[in-house]
Amino acid sequence: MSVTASNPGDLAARSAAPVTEQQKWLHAYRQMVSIRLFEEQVNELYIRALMPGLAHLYSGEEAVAVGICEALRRDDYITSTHRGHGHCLAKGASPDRMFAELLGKEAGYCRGKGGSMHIADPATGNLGANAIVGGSVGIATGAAFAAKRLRTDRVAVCFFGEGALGQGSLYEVMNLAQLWKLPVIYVCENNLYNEYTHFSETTAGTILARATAFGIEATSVDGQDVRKVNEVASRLIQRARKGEGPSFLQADTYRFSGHHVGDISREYYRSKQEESLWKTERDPIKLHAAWLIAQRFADSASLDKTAAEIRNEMIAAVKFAVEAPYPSVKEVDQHVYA
Amino acid sequence: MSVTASNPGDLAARSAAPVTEQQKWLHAYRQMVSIRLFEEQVNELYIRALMPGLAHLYSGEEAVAVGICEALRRDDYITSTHRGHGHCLAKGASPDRMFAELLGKEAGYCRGKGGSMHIADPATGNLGANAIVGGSVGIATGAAFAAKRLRTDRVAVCFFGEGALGQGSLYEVMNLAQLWKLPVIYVCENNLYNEYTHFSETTAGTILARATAFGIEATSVDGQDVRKVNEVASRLIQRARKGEGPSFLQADTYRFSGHHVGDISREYYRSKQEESLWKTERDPIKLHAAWLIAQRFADSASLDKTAAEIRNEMIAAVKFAVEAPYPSVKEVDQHVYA
Amino acid sequence: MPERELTFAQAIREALAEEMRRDATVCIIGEDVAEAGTPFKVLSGLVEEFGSERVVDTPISEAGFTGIGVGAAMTGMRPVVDIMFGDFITLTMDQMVNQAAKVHYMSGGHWNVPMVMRTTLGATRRSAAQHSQSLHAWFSHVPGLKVVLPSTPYDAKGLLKTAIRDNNPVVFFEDKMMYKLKGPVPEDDYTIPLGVADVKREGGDITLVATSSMVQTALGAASMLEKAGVSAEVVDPRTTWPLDEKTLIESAQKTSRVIVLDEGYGRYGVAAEIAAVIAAGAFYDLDAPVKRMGAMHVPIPFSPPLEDATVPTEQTVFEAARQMCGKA
Amino acid sequence: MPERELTFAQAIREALAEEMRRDATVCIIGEDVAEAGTPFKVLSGLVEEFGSERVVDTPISEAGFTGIGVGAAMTGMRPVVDIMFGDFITLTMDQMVNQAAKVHYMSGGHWNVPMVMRTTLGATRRSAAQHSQSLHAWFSHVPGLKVVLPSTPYDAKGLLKTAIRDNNPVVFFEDKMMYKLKGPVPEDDYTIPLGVADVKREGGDITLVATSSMVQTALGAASMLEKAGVSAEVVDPRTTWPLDEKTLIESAQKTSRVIVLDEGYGRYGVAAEIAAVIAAGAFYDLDAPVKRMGAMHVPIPFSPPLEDATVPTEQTVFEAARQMCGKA
Ligand SMILES: Cc1ncc(C[n+]2csc(CCOP(=O)(O)OP(=O)(O)O)c2C)c(N)n1
Ligand SMILES: Cc1ncc(C[n+]2csc(CCOP(=O)(O)OP(=O)(O)O)c2C)c(N)n1
Ligand SMILES: [Mg+2]
Ligand SMILES: [Mg+2]
Repeated sequence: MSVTASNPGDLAARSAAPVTEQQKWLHAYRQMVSIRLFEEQVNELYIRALMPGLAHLYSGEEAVAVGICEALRRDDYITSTHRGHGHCLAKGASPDRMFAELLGKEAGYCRGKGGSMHIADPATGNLGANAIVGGSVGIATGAAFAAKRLRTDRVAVCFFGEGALGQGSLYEVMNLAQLWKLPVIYVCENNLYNEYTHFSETTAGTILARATAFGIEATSVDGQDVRKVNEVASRLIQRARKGEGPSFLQADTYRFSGHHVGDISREYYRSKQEESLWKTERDPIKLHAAWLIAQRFADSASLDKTAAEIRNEMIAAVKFAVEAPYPSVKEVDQHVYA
Repeated sequence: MSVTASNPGDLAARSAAPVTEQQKWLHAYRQMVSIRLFEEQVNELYIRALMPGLAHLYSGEEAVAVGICEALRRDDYITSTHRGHGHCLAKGASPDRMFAELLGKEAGYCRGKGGSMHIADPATGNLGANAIVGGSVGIATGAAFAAKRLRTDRVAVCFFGEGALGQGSLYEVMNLAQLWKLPVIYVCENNLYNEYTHFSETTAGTILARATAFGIEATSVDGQDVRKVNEVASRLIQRARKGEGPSFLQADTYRFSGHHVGDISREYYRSKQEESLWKTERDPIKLHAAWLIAQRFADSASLDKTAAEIRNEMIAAVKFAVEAPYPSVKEVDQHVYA
Repeated sequence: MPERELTFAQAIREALAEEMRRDATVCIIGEDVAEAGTPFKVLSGLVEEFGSERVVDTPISEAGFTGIGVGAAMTGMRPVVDIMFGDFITLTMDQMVNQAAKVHYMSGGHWNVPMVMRTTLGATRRSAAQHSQSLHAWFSHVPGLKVVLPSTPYDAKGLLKTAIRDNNPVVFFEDKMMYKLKGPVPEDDYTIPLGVADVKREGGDITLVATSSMVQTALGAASMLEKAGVSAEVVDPRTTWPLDEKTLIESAQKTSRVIVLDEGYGRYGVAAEIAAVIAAGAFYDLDAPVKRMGAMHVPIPFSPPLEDATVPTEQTVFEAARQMCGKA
Repeated sequence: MPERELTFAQAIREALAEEMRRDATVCIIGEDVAEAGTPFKVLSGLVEEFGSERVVDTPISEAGFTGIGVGAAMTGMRPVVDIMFGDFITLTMDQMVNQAAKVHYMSGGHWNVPMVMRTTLGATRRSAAQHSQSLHAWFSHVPGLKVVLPSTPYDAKGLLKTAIRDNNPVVFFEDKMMYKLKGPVPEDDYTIPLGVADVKREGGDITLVATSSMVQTALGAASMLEKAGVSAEVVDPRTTWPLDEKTLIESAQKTSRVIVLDEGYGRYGVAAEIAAVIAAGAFYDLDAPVKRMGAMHVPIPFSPPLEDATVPTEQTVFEAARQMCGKA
C-alpha cells in the first residue's frame, strides 16, 4: 500500500546518496508532520474507542526524534520509551504497521503482542520502545558494546524522558559507557513533566551534571529546533562512530497533550496558559515551516499540500489497521522462546 | 566485664560534657587503637580457625570512622558495610559483644544471627552493617527522613566504600536527600580497591562530581588524618543538624590487609611496595601519635601503655566470646517476624 | 439500615486516612501520590488533608524510595510505600528482600521494619507485558515478609489497617481491575487479622481456592455452577503469608475436589504452593488431583483476544469445575 | 582407560573456554572476572587466553551490566553475565524479567536475547543472610527465561555449553559449596539438552527428586537407605524450566513415595511446584503425600549451629525417607 512507499525511513537509509540542503530539510519537515498527524489519528482512535488501552503522544516533541534520526544511519540502533511513536517513525517505521500494532493486529510490528509501548523493528535498528521508565538504558548501552566488539561502526541512541533521571541504572550504565568508550548517545527529552509532576520537584542539581560527573560530554539543545538538534546530534554521532565515546544530549521540549490520551483535565499540574504558549510560540513544525519559507525552500501552499498528502496516508494507514485481522488466539503461546 | 567499662562510645555519649583538646584527641587515639587491635584479634581468630566464615578488616582506615563518629552524638545514626567493625566500634559498640557476634554466639549484638557483616545496635544508633554493596544507602537516607519528620535533630551517616559508587540506588537517594534537604552525610571511603580491582578501572569521571551533580555539597579529606576528618565531619554534621541538607565526604584511605582475611596473595592486583608505603608513611595511628607527642598531649610511653591496656582488653573480650555459648538451635526460627 | 457501599479504591483510601489520623508516623511515599492521587486516583484527597510532608511525591526511583521507607520504618515512622504497578517491584527486590525482610532477624530482633508496600497486580487492562504482571509469588517466597491480597472492599479496608499496624514489612497487592468494584464497608474502625482465610461462599461439591480478583471470578463461576447443580465453596486465603492452611485443607477435606485460582503464573507460583499444601494436607480425602488455574505461562500480550486468553474467566472456571465434578 | 576427573569449577571453566574458542561472540561480563577469576577462582586463566575485551571486569553495577548483556545479546553477542552471589539477582530483576524474558515475545519474535546469567546458590558457607540464598524459584516463575541447576561436574559442563548456544536468556545457578566437588568429565565437546531430567540412581521404594547440590545429599541418603533396606531412586530435573515432568511423574508412579529436595525455600518455591506436579501427575499411584525438604523458612542465620539446622542433610533426608517407607 502507498503508505509504505512513503516510508519515512527511506531517506535515512539512503543517507549516503547526496541530498541538497533543501531536500534534507523538506524531508525533516515531512517526518515531523508525519509524527504529528500519526498522533492525531491515535487520539482519534482513542476517542472513538477503537484503540485498546492508552497511548502517550509525542506531539510537540517531533524535532527531537527527527533531528536525531535524520543524522543516523538506518542500521544504527535506537531504544525508545512509552512515548515512543515519534522515535519509531523517525527511525523509519511504517505508519500502517504501527497503527496495526496499536490496535493489536497481526500485521503490527510485533504481531499485536507489544502494543503502543513496545514497538520494535530490526529492519530499522529499533531495539524497542519500553514501558519501564529507564528500562532501555542498559539495552542501548549493550548495543553500543556489541557494535564496538563486532567493529560494525554502528552507534546507539538511547531516548528517555527526564523522568528516567530518577532511575539509578542510568548512572550505572553511563559510568560503564564512559569507562569502555562505547558509541552511545543518551538523549534526555526534557518535556518538563514526569507524568503529573513538574521535573523541578523530582530533579535536584542540574541535568547535564548528571552526565559530566562521569566525564561524559554533555550538551543541551533547543528541542523545538530541528536544525539545531540535527547539528548537535550529527556531531555527537560522528564522535561516537570515531570511537570517542558516549555523550549526553539534553533536548528541552514540551508535550502538547496530556501524559496519555486519557489525561484531559490537567490544570492541577500545568496551566492552560503554559500549554498555549508552547503551542503558539514553540511548535517545532511551525518554526521549521517558517524557516523553510524564509529560505524559499518551500511556500505555504506546498507545505499545506505535503500535510494534506500525509494526512491522507495516515487515514489510509488507519483504515488498513482497523480492517486488519487480530492474530489467531493460537499465537498466544508462540514466541515465548526463540 | 572490664571491656564494657571501657566502652569506646562512652565519651561520644557524654559529648555534651566539656572535654579538653587533650582528652578529645587522646580519646580519638584510643578509639583508633581499639579498632586496630580488634582487627588484629579477628585475624588471629581466622588463622586459628576459630571464626566461622570470613571478615573484612578495617585496619588502615581507622581515622575515617573515628574522626566522624567522634563528631556524632550517641543517638545519631550510622549505617555500615561489609568492612564494618571500625564503624561499629567508633560508634560505641563493645568489643566483647562484637567478638561474640563474629563467632556466632548468643551474647553477640545480633545473638549470633548476623555475624561480622551485620552488626547492628539500637543503643548506639547503629542501623546495621550491610553485606550488599550500597545496600544501606536507602536505609541511612530513610533514617534522615524520619529524623526530619519526627524533628529529633538527629543526623545519619552513611558509610560506604568507593565500590558502592557503582550502585545506581546511591544516585537515586542522593537526589531525594537533596530535594528533601535531609540530614544525611554520605561518606565514601575510597581505599582504592573494589575487592581485587583498582577503582580507576571502575570509576569514570570524578568521585565528588557524582554528588555535586545533584547540588549536594561535597568535599574530600585526607582519610589518614583523624583531626582533619573530624573537623570537616563536624562542619557537615552541624550543617545537617541545622536543616541545611545532605552532604558528601570523600575520605581517601587504604586498607592495610587483603579484601578479607583470606586474601593473602594479592600481588596480582596491588604491589607490596604500595602497601608498605601506606603502612609506613600513612598509618593514621602513627601519624596521630606523632602529633599527640608533638603537642605534648602524650608521650611515647603513655601511648604504649594505652595500647597495651587495650590489647589486654581485646584479649579478654576474645576470651569472653570464645567461651560464650551458641544460641539454642531453637532460636533458629525466632525473630523472623517482630 | 442499608449498609454503606464503597468502591475498592475508596475502601483503601479510607483505611489510609483513618490510620493517618490515628498515628502521625504513618506517611505515604511514591510517584504522583499527592495532587495526582496516583494514576488510579486511589489517593485523591489525602494530600489535601495530611499535607505534603505526609503524602510525599517522589522521582521515579523505586529502589531509592523503597530503601528510604525501610530506613524510616526502622527509626520511628510507618511508611506506606506506593509502587504504581506491580511490575515495578523488580526494581525494589534488593531493598525488600535483602534489607526489609531480613533486618529484624539479622539484628537478632533488635530493629523492626513496620512498613507497607502497596502495589498492583492483574491483567486484561490492555497494558501489555510490563504493566500486567502478578508477581506476588516472589514476595510470598521470602521469609520476613507478609503478603496480603484483598478481594473485596471490606477486606481491603480491614486488611490494610492491620498491615499498617503490623511491625513487619507487609506487601499489599491490589488488582487494578477491582478499583471500581463496590461492596459494603463499615464506617467503624475494624481490622482483619493477617493469616485468616475467609470462606466467601459455602458449598459441598468442590472447593475453589481463589485470591484477589480471582475470588470474584470464582464467585461468578460458583453461581453458574449452582445452576448446573454443583455446589461450590469459595475460599479466599486473603494472605499468602502467613497462610491459613487449616481452613484450606478443611474445605478440601469436606468437598474432596479443589481448583486453585490465582492470577499469577501458576508455575512456581502461589497456585503451586496452595496446591501442594492441599494435596498433602487433604491427601486421603481428595477424589481428584488439585487443579491449578492462573495466568497462562507467557508474557502478557497486548492484543485483546490474546490477552483475554491468558486469564481464567468465570466461564473457564465453570467448565473446569463442572468437568471435575463429572457433570460435563 | 581411567576417566578424567575435574572439579565442578574446572568443568564450568572448560565449558566457557570451549565455547569462547568456538564462537567469538561469546564474552564474559562481571565483577572481578578477569585477573581475579572471581572470588571462587572459577574463571582463572580465561582472561589470559581470551583477553580483556572478552573477559570484562565491571564496576559493582549488577543492574547496569545485566542490562548491557541484554542489549549486547540482542545485537550479535552471546554474553555470559556473572553475578557473584545469587543474592544479588535482586538487583537484576528488572533487566531479567521485564526486559530479557520479554523481548522476544513483545517484539513478536523479532528480537532474541541469547544470554546466560551465571550465579550461585546455597548456604552453610557461614556467609549469613545476604550471601546464602537460593532464589532460583523467582526466575523459574517467569516465562521467557530458562533455569538450569547442575548437580555434577559432568552436567555442569554439558548444560553450560547448551545454555550458551541457546537463543534465549538462561539463568545458570551453581551451588558455591560444590565448586570443589570432583567427578568424571569427558574432554570432548558434548552438550546436554535443557529439559531432560536425569535419574542419578535407580531404586524402587521411594523417589528423591533433588536439584543442584541436594542431588549429592540425596545420593548420600540413598546409600544410607540402602543399608537400611530401602531402595531409593534419585531423580535430578537438571532444569526447572523447561521441566521434565514426565520423568518425575514416572518415577513417582513407580515408587509411590516422593520427597522433593531443593535448597531454596520450600514455600512458594521450586519444591512446591515439583510437589504439585507429582501430586497431580501421580495422583492415583502415591501411597503418601509428597514431602518437601528445603531451606527452613527463615533468613539464613550466621551462627553455625543455627545455619546447619536450616538445610536438609543426608541424615535428615535418610530419616524422613525411612519414616515415609514405614521403616523408622
Ligand atoms: C520504573 C517505572 N516507574 C514508573 C512508571 C510509570 N510511568 C510511566 S511514564 C512516567 C513518567 C515518565 O516521565 P518522563 O520520563 O519524563 O517521560 P515523559 O512521559 O515525560 O515523556 C511514569 C512515572 C514506569 N512506567 N516505570
Ligand atoms: C551488590 C553487591 N555486589 C557485589 C558484592 C561483592 N562484594 C563484596 S565487597 C565488594 C567490593 C567492595 O568495594 P568497596 O565498596 O570499595 O569497599 P571496600 O571493600 O573497599 O571497603 C564486592 C564486589 C556485594 N557484596 N554486593
Ligand atoms: Mg517528561
Ligand atoms: Mg574500596
